[in-house]
Formats: sequence, C-alpha cells, structure tokens
Amino acid sequence: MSFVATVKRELLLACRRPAEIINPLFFFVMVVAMFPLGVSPKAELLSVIAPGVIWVAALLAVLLSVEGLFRADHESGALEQLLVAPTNLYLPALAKILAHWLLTGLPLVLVGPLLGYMLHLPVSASSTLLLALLLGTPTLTAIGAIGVSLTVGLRSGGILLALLVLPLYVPVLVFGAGVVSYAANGLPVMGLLAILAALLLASLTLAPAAVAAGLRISSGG
Amino acid sequence: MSFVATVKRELLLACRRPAEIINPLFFFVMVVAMFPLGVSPKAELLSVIAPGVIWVAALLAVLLSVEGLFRADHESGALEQLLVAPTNLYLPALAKILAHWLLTGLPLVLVGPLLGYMLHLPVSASSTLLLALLLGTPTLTAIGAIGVSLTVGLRSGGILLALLVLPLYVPVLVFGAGVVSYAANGLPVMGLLAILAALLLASLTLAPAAVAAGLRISSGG
Amino acid sequence: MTDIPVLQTRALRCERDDRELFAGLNWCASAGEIWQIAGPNGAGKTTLIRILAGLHGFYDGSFTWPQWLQSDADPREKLLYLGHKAGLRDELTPLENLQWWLALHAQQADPMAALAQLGLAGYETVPCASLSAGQKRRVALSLLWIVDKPVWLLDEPFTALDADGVTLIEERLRQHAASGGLVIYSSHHRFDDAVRHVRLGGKQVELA
Amino acid sequence: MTDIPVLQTRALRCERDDRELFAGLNWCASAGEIWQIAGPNGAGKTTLIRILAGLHGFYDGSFTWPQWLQSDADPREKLLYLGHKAGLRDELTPLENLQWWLALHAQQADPMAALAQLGLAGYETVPCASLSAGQKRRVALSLLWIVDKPVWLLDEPFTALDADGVTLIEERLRQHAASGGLVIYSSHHRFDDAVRHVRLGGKQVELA
Amino acid sequence: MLSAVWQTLTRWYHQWGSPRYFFQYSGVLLRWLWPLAIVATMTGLVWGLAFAPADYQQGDSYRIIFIHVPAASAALLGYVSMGVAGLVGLVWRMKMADIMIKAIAPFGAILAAVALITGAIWGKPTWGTYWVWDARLTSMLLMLFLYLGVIALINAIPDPRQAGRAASLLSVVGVINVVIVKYSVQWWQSLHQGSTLKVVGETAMPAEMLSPLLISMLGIYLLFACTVLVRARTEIMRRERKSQWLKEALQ
Ligand code: HEM
Ligand SMILES: Nc1ncnc2c1ncn2[C@@H]1O[C@H](COP(=O)(O)OP(=O)(O)OP(=O)(O)O)[C@@H](O)[C@H]1O
Ligand SMILES: Nc1ncnc2c1ncn2[C@@H]1O[C@H](COP(=O)(O)OP(=O)(O)OP(=O)(O)O)[C@@H](O)[C@H]1O
Ligand SMILES: [Mg+2]
Ligand SMILES: [Mg+2]
Repeated sequence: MSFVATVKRELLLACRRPAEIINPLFFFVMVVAMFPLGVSPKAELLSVIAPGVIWVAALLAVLLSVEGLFRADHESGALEQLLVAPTNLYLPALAKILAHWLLTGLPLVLVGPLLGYMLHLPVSASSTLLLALLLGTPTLTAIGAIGVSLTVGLRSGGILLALLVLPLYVPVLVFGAGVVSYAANGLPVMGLLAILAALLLASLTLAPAAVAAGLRISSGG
Repeated sequence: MSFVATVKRELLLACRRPAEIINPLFFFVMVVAMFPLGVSPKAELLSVIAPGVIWVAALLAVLLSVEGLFRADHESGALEQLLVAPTNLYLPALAKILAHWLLTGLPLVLVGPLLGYMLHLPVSASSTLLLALLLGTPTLTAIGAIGVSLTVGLRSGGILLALLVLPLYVPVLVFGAGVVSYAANGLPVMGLLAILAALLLASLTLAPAAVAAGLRISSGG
Repeated sequence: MTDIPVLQTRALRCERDDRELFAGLNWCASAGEIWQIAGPNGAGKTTLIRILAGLHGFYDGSFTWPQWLQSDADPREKLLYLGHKAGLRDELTPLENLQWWLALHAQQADPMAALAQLGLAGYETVPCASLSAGQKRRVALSLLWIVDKPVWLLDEPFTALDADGVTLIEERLRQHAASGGLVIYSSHHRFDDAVRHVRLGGKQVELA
Repeated sequence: MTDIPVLQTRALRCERDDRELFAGLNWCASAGEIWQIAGPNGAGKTTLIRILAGLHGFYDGSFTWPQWLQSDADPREKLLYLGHKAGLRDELTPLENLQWWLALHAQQADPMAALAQLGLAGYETVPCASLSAGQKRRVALSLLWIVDKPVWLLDEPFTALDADGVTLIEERLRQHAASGGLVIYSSHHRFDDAVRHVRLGGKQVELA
Repeated sequence: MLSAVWQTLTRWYHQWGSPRYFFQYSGVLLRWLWPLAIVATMTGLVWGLAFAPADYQQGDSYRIIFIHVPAASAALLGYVSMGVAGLVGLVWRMKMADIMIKAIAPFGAILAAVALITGAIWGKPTWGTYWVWDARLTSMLLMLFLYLGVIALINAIPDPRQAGRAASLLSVVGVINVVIVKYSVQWWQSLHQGSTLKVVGETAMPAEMLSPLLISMLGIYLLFACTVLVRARTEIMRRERKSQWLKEALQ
C-alpha cells in the first residue's frame, strides 16, 4: 500500500521536474567524454580502459544524483510525515530507491552501450555491459541511499557523501568492470554476473532497513 | 584593503573547520584509486592513463569543493553584507578564489606527484605534473567560482554545477593532461605549460568580474 | 473515557546545543482536553512536540500513552502530527499530496469534501507551488477533517491563517476534544479559557 | 539639513511569484526622520528594504537619493544595511566578524567599546556559534555604534532582543535621527509617536 | 556453569555500558594499562629493532615488520570492534557504544596510515617499488578510506549524540562491506596479474624474530586500548559535564 503509493508519487514528481532525470545522464556522458580528451583518443587504448571508465562515471553519476533523494522531502516537511506515519519505513524506502533508480539509473544503463561504442569497446561486450549496469546500478543507488539518509539535513554538499559512499562502491566497481573486460576478451561472464546479482539482492533487501534507520537518526531519533 | 581582509578571513575560517580542506583531498585520492580497481592494476597500462585520470579526478575534486564557496556566507547573511558594502566586488571575489585555491587546490597539487607514483607515472614526469597542476587548478577554481556564483541559493546540489562548469573545464583538461603525457614520453613541455599559464592569467583576471556579476544576479539584482 | 490519562510524562528533560530547554516535566493529559504549549521563541515548543511524536529521541525521562499500553500498539497509529512545515511537495497538487498521506496512514477517505470546507474548492488539482502560504497551511490542516486519530499534535497550527481560518480550526479543535480526543498544540494563541497550557522557557516548566 | 529629501521613490512597484507586493509607492523621506515599514508576514517588507539597499533589482518605477545625486557617489557609501539574518559566520568571533565588515566599508574603528556597550564584554573572542540568537543580533547591531553612515536600513532590528536590548536600540535610532540621519526599519513594533510608517499588505500602500 | 558465565557477561555489559561506571573503572584500569602498554611496546620494538637477528635474505630492512604488522593488525581489529560497537549501539541504543566508535576511529585511521607507510617503505627494498596495486595493499587503503568516512561523518553532524548514532550505522554497513571488499579485491588481483609479490613469506619465522613481533603486537594492542579508553573518558566528560556524579568523581 505505502509501497505502491510511494512509487506512484515519485514517478509523478519526476514527470513534473524532468531535469532531475536528465541531468545525471548528461553528467554521465560528460565524465566519460573527458577520457578521450584527457587520456588519448587512440581506439586500442580506449577500448581497454572503457569498462573501468564507464563504471567510474556511472558511480559518480549515481552518487551525485542520489544526493537529492531526500532533499526536497526534507525541506518541505514531507519526510517528517513519512516518519510519523504508522507504517514500517522499509517499504517506502525501498519504493524511493527503486523509483529513483528507474528514473535516473535506468537511463544510464541504456546509454551505457552507446558510450561503450564511442570508447571502441568491442561490440560483443556491449550486451554484457548493459546487463552489468542493469544489475549494478540499482546496487549503487541502494548503497548511496544509505549515505544520503545519514546526511539528510546537513549542508555539507556532495563531497561528504562521496567520502562515505565511494569506498562502499568498490565491490560493484570491481565486479562490474571486471565482467565487461571478461566479455571483451571472450571469457565466460556468467559467474561474475551472478555475483553482481547477489550483490543486488543483498543490497536491495538490506539497504532499505539501513535507510530507514538512517532517516530516523537524521531526524533526531 | 578588502582583499587582504577577505583572504585573512577565509584562512581563519578554514582553520576553524579543517574538514573543508581535507575532504576534497581525500575525494581526489579516492577517485584516482578507483581506476586501478576499475581498469587494471597493471603498471604499463596505468602509467599511460595516469595523466588523464589524475586530471579528471582533480577536475571533479575542485568542482565539488568549490560548490561550498559561498554556501555558508549565503546562509549566514554575510554575503548580503558583502554586496551592500561600498567596495568593488572584484577584489573580495579574487580573494575568495585565491584563498579557496590555497586551501583546497594546493593540497591537490602537492599530492599529485604521489598519486602519479602510485599510478606508475614515470618519475621524470612528476615535476611536470606538479607544475601543470599548479598552473591548472587555480584556473579550475576560478571557473568553478563563476558557476557557483550563479547557483548560490539554489538547492540543486552538485549536479547542476557540474553541468554548467565541466564543459568549461575541457581546455584545462586537454592541455594539463597533454603536457604530462609529453613529459612522460620525453617531449618538450614548455609550450603547453605556457598555454596553461596563459589560461591561468586570463581566468584569474576575468573570473572575479564574472563572479561579482553572478553574485549580484543571484541576490536578485 | 476512563480516567486513565492518555499521555503521561515522567521527569522529561531535554537539552540542545548545551542548553537545557526544559526539565522535570511531569505532565498528565487526558482525553477531552486541549493543551497549548506556550513559551518564547526557541523555548523548545517544537522540540517537545517532536519528542511526543517520536521524531526526536534525545531526551531524558520518559513518556507513555497509558490508555493504549495494554494493546501494545504502535503509538503512531493513534497520532496525527502536523509540523512547522506544511509537508506538501510543491510539484504535486493538494489532492496528490493528501492521497500519499492517506496511503501512509493506511486510511481510506475522500479529501474533496474537506478541501471544499477549507475554502479550497477549485484548487484541488493545482500544483501546491502556486498556492499562497495560507492556502498551503489549509491543505495540511484539512487532514484534521480527513484522518481519524485520537491524539493531535499540532505545531503552530494557526500561522499564516487569516481570521476565518483561525476560527474554523479553533472550532475543529473544540469539536475533537468534545468527542473524546486529545489536542496538543504549540502557539502563542490561547483561544479558549478551557485550554490548558504547558509553559516552557521560564526557570521551571509551568503547568496549568 | 536642506529640504531636499534623502530618499524619493516614484511609482515603485514590486511583484513576486505573480503576486503584487506593493504598487504606486511614492515616498519621500527626509533627514532626521524615522520610518517604520509595517505590514503582515509576506507583505513585502524585507523585499522593499532589499530594493532600497540595492540587493533586489526586480521592480518597476524608480528611486533616488537626491541629497547625494549631485555628488555622483555610490549610494552604498551612505548606506548601512542590516538584514534578517545577522550576517555573522559562526566559526568567527564577534571581533573577527566586525573587523571584516569594517574592512569592507573601508572604515577604521574599534569595535570593543561598542560591544561592551551592548553587554557583550567578555564575549569578543568567543566563536559566534556559542552565542544565543539575541547575542548574535546584538553583535550585528553593534555596527550602529561603530560605522558612520547617514542612512540606516534595518530589517527587523528588534527580533530576538530582550526588553533592555530593545530600549537600547530605540534610543540609538532616536539619537541617529536627531543628529540628522535617516532610519528606515521594518518591524511590527512602533516605538515612538514621531515614527512615521509605510504600511504594506493592504489594497494600497499607506503612508503616514 | 555456562549460565554463570553468561550472567557475568551480561552484568559486565550493563556495568560498562553505563558512562558513570565506565568512567570510574576505566580510570582504575588505565593506571595499570598504561605502564603495561608502554613496557610491552618498548620491549618489543627495542628487541626487534636492535637485538633480533638480521634476516638472511632481506638483511636489516625486514625489521620494519615490528611496526608494520602490529599496526596493520590493530587497524583491522579496530575496524571490526567499531562495527561491533555500532551494532550494539544501534540495537540496544547503548550510549557507551557510540562513544566508543568516536574514540576508536581516529587512532584506527592513524594505525592504518602507519601500516600503509611502513609497508611502502618496506616495499622499496623488497619489491623495488613503494606501491603496487596488490590485493592486501588495496584493501588496506580502502580501510583507511572507511575510517576517514566515519571521522568525516562525525565531524559533519553538530549534535554529538546524533553523530554517534550515525557513525554506528555507518560502521556496521562498513564492516559488512569490508568482508565483500576483501573477496572482491582478491578476485580482482587474481584476474589481473599473477601474484608476483607476496606479503606473507612462506617460510616460517624463527622464534627469535617471532617473539619480539608478538610482544610488540601486544604492546600496540594495549596502546590502542589505552588511547581508546582515554578518548572515551574525554567524551564522557564532555557529555556529562553538568551531571553531579562527574563533578564528584573529579573532586
Ligand atoms: C603499503 C604496503 C603494505 C600494506 C598496506 C600492507 C598491509 C598489511 C596488512 C593489512 C597485513 C595484515 C595484518 C594482519 O592480518 O594482522 C600485513 C601483514 C604483513 N605484511 Fe604487509 N603491507 C604492506 C607492505 C608489506 C611489505 C613490503 C612487506 C614485506 C615484504 C610486508 C610484510 C608483511 C608481513 C610479513 C605481514 C605479516 C603476515 C601476517 O600476519 O599474516 N608488508 N600487511
Ligand atoms: N536542528 C537543530 N539543531 C540543533 N539545535 C536546534 C535545532 N533546532 C532547534 N534547535 C535549538 O533548540 C532550541 C529550541 O528550538 P525549538 O524549535 O524547539 O523552539 P520553539 O519553542 O519551537 O521556537 P519557535 O517559537 O521559534 O518555533 C532552540 O534554541 C535552538 O537553538
Ligand atoms: N527568495 C524568494 N523567492 C521568491 N519569492 C520570495 C522569496 N522571498 C520572499 N518571496 C515572496 O515575497 C513575498 C514577500 O516576502 P518578504 O520577505 O518581503 O515579506 P516580509 O514582509 O518581510 O515578511 P516577514 O514579516 O515574514 O518578514 C512573500 O510572500 C514571498 O512569497
Ligand atoms: Mg517552533
Ligand atoms: Mg521580512
């Protein structure tokens, strides 16, 4: 009940301010585009670093977009209403995470292969890239949400969130970039994808509880 | 007068909340450390991408740290006092940019060679890296300050600032990373360093005026 | 109504930023009463209401809701809290905002009638961003007509309302108390002689 | 004092969020006067003062400071503005905050005496974070004793002050007007019969 | 028997969970712990650095092990204990647990940094480079970041009680993460390059080297315990400075 209502509300909100969906996507593309400029435009080199670069850019894009997950709710007082409602916070937190991923994470997943192509990633790897991003980005959103729940109401900006959350992103980065490199080199990928899926399951089940606890702590609980 | 006073004030403020100096530095190191994890720990590969990676990380670290340049002044009302003072805003703006660079940019410059070492950048290139960062990061701070002055008071978070500012950072990235690669390959670097110096001079003379205008616009002028 | 109190606090004490806001608050509130929490700015009115609502956990002493202790229920089931901030998202319409609240409270109700009663007929599907502060406040307060809860915790319910609005809300509070509810509100405005008060900000908390 | 007014507005009008705050404001203020800007919350008091201070540029009509027009000076030379927010950085001490202000205003003065006069002796070198709201306000208001400017624009100068503080400030405002200055302040508090007022928030701006 | 042990444990838990009891008895404890810690650390270090035999392969450079290993293992232990304290703080809302986290984090970060620096210094003579992206080194670096994250969070939240609770949650999440990081980094290492470098030598360590190592490890652990207790006491004094018992205790 509170789950469906929250998902619906988040989607509605996103329709009313589409910039919040599009901005992270632009940021993602922009960070990836820095690498041909900063490293080298050579195809052989780019194709080798492509998995890592795309994943690091995705990490940062998710991080900065998730920063706003509770900002407007906190400032309008809607978050307080959520906290006093006689409902377990787990479901609304899960709903917010999923809706946020749908709106900001999924677009990243979809342009991922395009960016892979631009960085000369072998075409054979692009379906793996898509799949890896599909399994990995919700994990990033979920873990990021924990960090945000702890910093809600602080005026510290994105850098504090980055310090809290980036170390927690390492496993996703390692397996996510690893599996794409495997695919690019023609190695089997199922094992690593399974690990990414396991991380996804674990984070989606545990993170909402942590987010709920974090929100209560930040409200002064 | 207002220049010296503002520099002094900013340094004092920084002494009272050292986290704002240290956090960007850690962010810088952390983003750099993501690349061996995401791309590969192999020395040969890392040494090739090192200049680009270090510069992209520096770009992002400056961006996120400069985000807070006017936040506390705006919220406390001190910014208003600055705007109504019978002083040209150019000097205080320059002072804020320089002080902010001294406090957050200079540490990046100093750990740059260390990170270069960790990414197996040839030791012969590390003095060029230091010099390039020394010339380039103040430019980044100055350009970033323009973006911040336009978004002061908006609660949009880092992502909007990134969209405004990252495209303007491209020249610094290209020349900054380029010169380090040159040095790593034993090519002459003076020409590119001169360009970086020219960018620095141009941005330091023009940016304070733009920041001053931006602050007046954001205050409702 | 039994004579078991609805709310009972024992030696409640709260400190913020190294300053004691209140201490030794032993307060007993029963069904059918209206309590005003009074005191100057910064005295801790909002903090006290947030403690009772379960939003602020840094206090000493304790409080209970004895009338329901037996049933072992979540006190939130019984509480309606309206904060300082209206809690409305500007992008959503009053109707959409209220529907989300109703879903959170697992209640079914039709907000249209209540909105009309508060003079918001015609504004139900306009984004809240284009409502005035008073109108936003009315949207939030329409919950008093919609949601069915025995205890109301209201932080500054009268701000931004005009005289009509104030009368309307006063009437509603009286009605709720008369039907056996408990109203606790913070405000400088004492609208009825029957309203009892907790005064913060002095040397000692004053109960009357 | 000549009879050229210090401040003259012509058909000043301001709109915010699609709502007209005031319109047709033709207001003439002379040296030696104290003006209160009155009106309910959200009426536009702060906005008007910010317009006069040169902080808010979105208005129609115009205003001038005729007594100085000839000299072609920056009006900011003549203005002291104290906003809603005290403008003090929490990390700095009162002294450090004031010294920065003095540098901005290119004035030399010793803030110690003024701080002492406002009851802040002993607090000069304590970070502002550990001052109470009223004490912070006093630090900001100490500028009235320190900086030498003919026109004062004060937004809600009396908030957070206790009765003593209010008397002290009232006295200082009277003194400034008596010595040929102009005081414009926004507040609900009219402390003297000689105080004239601009009332916003009605159908029409009321000048008296 | 078992229930008696359990009872003792719960009694201790409740006693040490009260700031007042903690303050009183940690003072007594420290009086013994400080000398012990200093003696053990000095013995271990002096023995190791000056008297233990030189390594037949590495010569004297190996002696840094007597700082490196104790620091590295104490940093790991510190992080785990932070996680345990976080869990206790979150689940049972125990004030002392939050205080402990605040006490552990800075010294843990310093130890992690010491392990990294001594490892780097040691790496030059043995591996020919100060730094490689080896699994163990990388995970130590990440652990330093995790420590710094906790410190940054504590610094950013003005209310100390709230900061303590937030840090509890972050440490619990962090500990879960450390386990995953460990495996992921090992896998990442084995993928990208053959283990050319080994942090742990295969050869068993002779007793003349092992005993000073164990003693200096004990010393660093004790030193860690002392700093944590001292920092916890300072924090208690800050939080409870208005309470009567503290004034009496300080008389
Ligand atoms: C920056 C570089 C280094 C880092 C971050 C590092 C980190 C670590 C860590 C985390 C431990 C585990 C401690 C424990 O489990 O209790 C450790 C133990 C150890 N390290 Fe290092 N190390 C580094 C460099 C080196 C070097 C260069 C050597 C020598 C060749 C070395 C030799 C050892 C030894 C012998 C142990 C003890 C083995 C054990 O207890 O399992 N380390 N180091
Ligand atoms: N988020 C916060 N963090 C720390 N301290 C706070 C916070 N909010 C309020 N305080 C402190 O708590 C004290 C009480 O604040 P509170 O909001 O409860 O007062 P109030 O009686 O509701 O005042 P008002 O009449 O202005 O609404 C204030 O003095 C303030 O210093
Ligand atoms: N930053 C802003 N952006 C847009 N509109 C604003 C902003 N600040 C204020 N307003 C609008 O301008 C109107 C006038 O605000 P103003 O602050 O001038 O009122 P005021 O008379 O000073 O009220 P108060 O008594 O609360 O201080 C308000 O109704 C508000 O809606
Ligand atoms: Mg309040
Ligand atoms: Mg105002």
